[in-house]
Amino acid sequence: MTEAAALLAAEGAENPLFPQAYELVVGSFAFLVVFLVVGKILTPRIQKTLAERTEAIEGGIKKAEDAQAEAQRTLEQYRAQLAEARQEAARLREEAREQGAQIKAELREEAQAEARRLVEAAHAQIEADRQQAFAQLQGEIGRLSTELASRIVGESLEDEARQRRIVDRFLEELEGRPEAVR
Amino acid sequence: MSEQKRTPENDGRDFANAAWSVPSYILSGILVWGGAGWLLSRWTGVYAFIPIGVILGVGLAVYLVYVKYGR
Amino acid sequence: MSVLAEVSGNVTAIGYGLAAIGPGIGVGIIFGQGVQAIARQPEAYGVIRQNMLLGFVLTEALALIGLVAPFIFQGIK
Amino acid sequence: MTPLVLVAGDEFQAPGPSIFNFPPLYEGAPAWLTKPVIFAVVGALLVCAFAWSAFAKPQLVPRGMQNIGEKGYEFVRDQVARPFLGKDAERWMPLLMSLFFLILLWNLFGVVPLIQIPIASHIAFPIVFAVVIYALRIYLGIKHQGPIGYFKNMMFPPGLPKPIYLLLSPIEFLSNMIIAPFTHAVRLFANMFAGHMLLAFFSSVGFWFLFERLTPLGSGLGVLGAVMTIAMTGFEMFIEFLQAFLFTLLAAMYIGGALHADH
Repeated sequence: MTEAAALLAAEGAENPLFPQAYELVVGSFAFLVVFLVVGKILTPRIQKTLAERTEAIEGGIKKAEDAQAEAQRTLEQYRAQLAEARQEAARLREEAREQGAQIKAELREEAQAEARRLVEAAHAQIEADRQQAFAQLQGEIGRLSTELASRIVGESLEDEARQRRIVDRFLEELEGRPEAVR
Repeated sequence: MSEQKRTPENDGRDFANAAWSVPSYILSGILVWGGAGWLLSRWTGVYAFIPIGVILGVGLAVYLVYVKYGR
Repeated sequence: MSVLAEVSGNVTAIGYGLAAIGPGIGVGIIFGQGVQAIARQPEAYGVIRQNMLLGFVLTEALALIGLVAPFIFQGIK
Repeated sequence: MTPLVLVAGDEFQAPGPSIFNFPPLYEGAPAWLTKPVIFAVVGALLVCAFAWSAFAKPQLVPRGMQNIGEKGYEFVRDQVARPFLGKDAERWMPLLMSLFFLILLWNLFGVVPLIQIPIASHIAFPIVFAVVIYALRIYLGIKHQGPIGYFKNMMFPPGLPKPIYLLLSPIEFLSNMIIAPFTHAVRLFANMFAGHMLLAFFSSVGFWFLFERLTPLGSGLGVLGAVMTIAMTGFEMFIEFLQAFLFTLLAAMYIGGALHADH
């Protein structure tokens, strides 16, 4: 071991494991220069640029995302408007149909009422005519009967009261036989 | 190793650490305990202490790597 | 000179060169197979890693014993 | 000195560690003015120039050099900083960027014609980086975990019987405080050193047997050397990149470990 150390010291200049002092100095100097220039001045620049680039790319992505979101929103809006319009149209159609139905119903009602009114008027007319005919007929029948009776009996039934009673009795008898009148 | 979370990255870092420090551990094991053996043999004159020290140093270094990284 | 080749200098260097062959191959095999095993079964990474490390330590120990062996044998002769 | 100068006499001599020793540039120059020193400075200035052309006026839409620079930045950030520093990654990027690019360029000098010396194959340069990281690591560890907490977290893994600590703690201490920074520097140095030595060996084989002493028997060897030189040059480029990456990765790992105790 001591031999080796002595050999190393003696061979100092020759042994490749033995650093030369001047080379140490030059190496330190070279490393210092490179560290100052490359490390301290230049590397921060490229780091900054790379960070900026990342940011720019991320910003671009963000912008694109925003645009897409905007487009999406507009699309949604359009869709909503379209749906609204469709609904409106449907509503209008429905309304029109309802109105039509209503008008139809009203018209029908009116027509029915008119018809009913006509029928009633006709009925009333008929009744009035009948009443009138009946009254006329009653008077006619009374006169005719009296005349007939006086002709048959030959005597004038002067007594008004008796005459009327007879007629009435006759009429009541007539009424007792319904088919005779109707 | 126990304090940190076990992630693939940490595992990989530990493994690289271990693999790179293995030769220097074994070399130091040999130097420390082989050196102790050498001193002993100079003192007692029994030459066998040197190989014993070397083997012991290697064994201890292997054990140390196992303790630090292998468990 | 009738000698075709002559070895001069420290013979232990040759000894170490020879001693380094085996461990060199061994370390190569260990890491090669270890990486292959991890590629095949990434989920067994922990176990493979441990065994790789142990195999590497033991093999490397042999290589470094080869480095100091000449000093030991020097004293024995 | 190039490998061919080493070739002296009639016999082929493999290049040795002396190929890494460079004399002063010219006669009478100071001892420190050597090729690796010159190219270390040139490399540092080139890294600065490259980074300046890429990052001086960064545009949101990158063009030209900025594209290449950003690829490098993203590589360091995603492969080195984020796995080990997590959310602190951005803060340490300046240091890691400087480390990675300087080491990478210095390493690549090893395969550039006429330069042909990986600067990190002189151990002084890796030592500078390793010492910086080491100091930073201890400073950060003490700052973030407290002086006692830092050493306690480092040396005493929880959940063991007390006597075991007596055996394990010295290993931990030596490993973390001395061996780790040492291997940190030596790993880079040794890779560059050995890689360059291999290249020098193969190219000198090729040169010797094809140009200096062309014999029928040796020409095959020379061709092999030339082919291997080309192949190893490609391989070396890969290794040089890998070592720059690993050095930076380990730096990030040490910083991350000092910022938060992981055990």
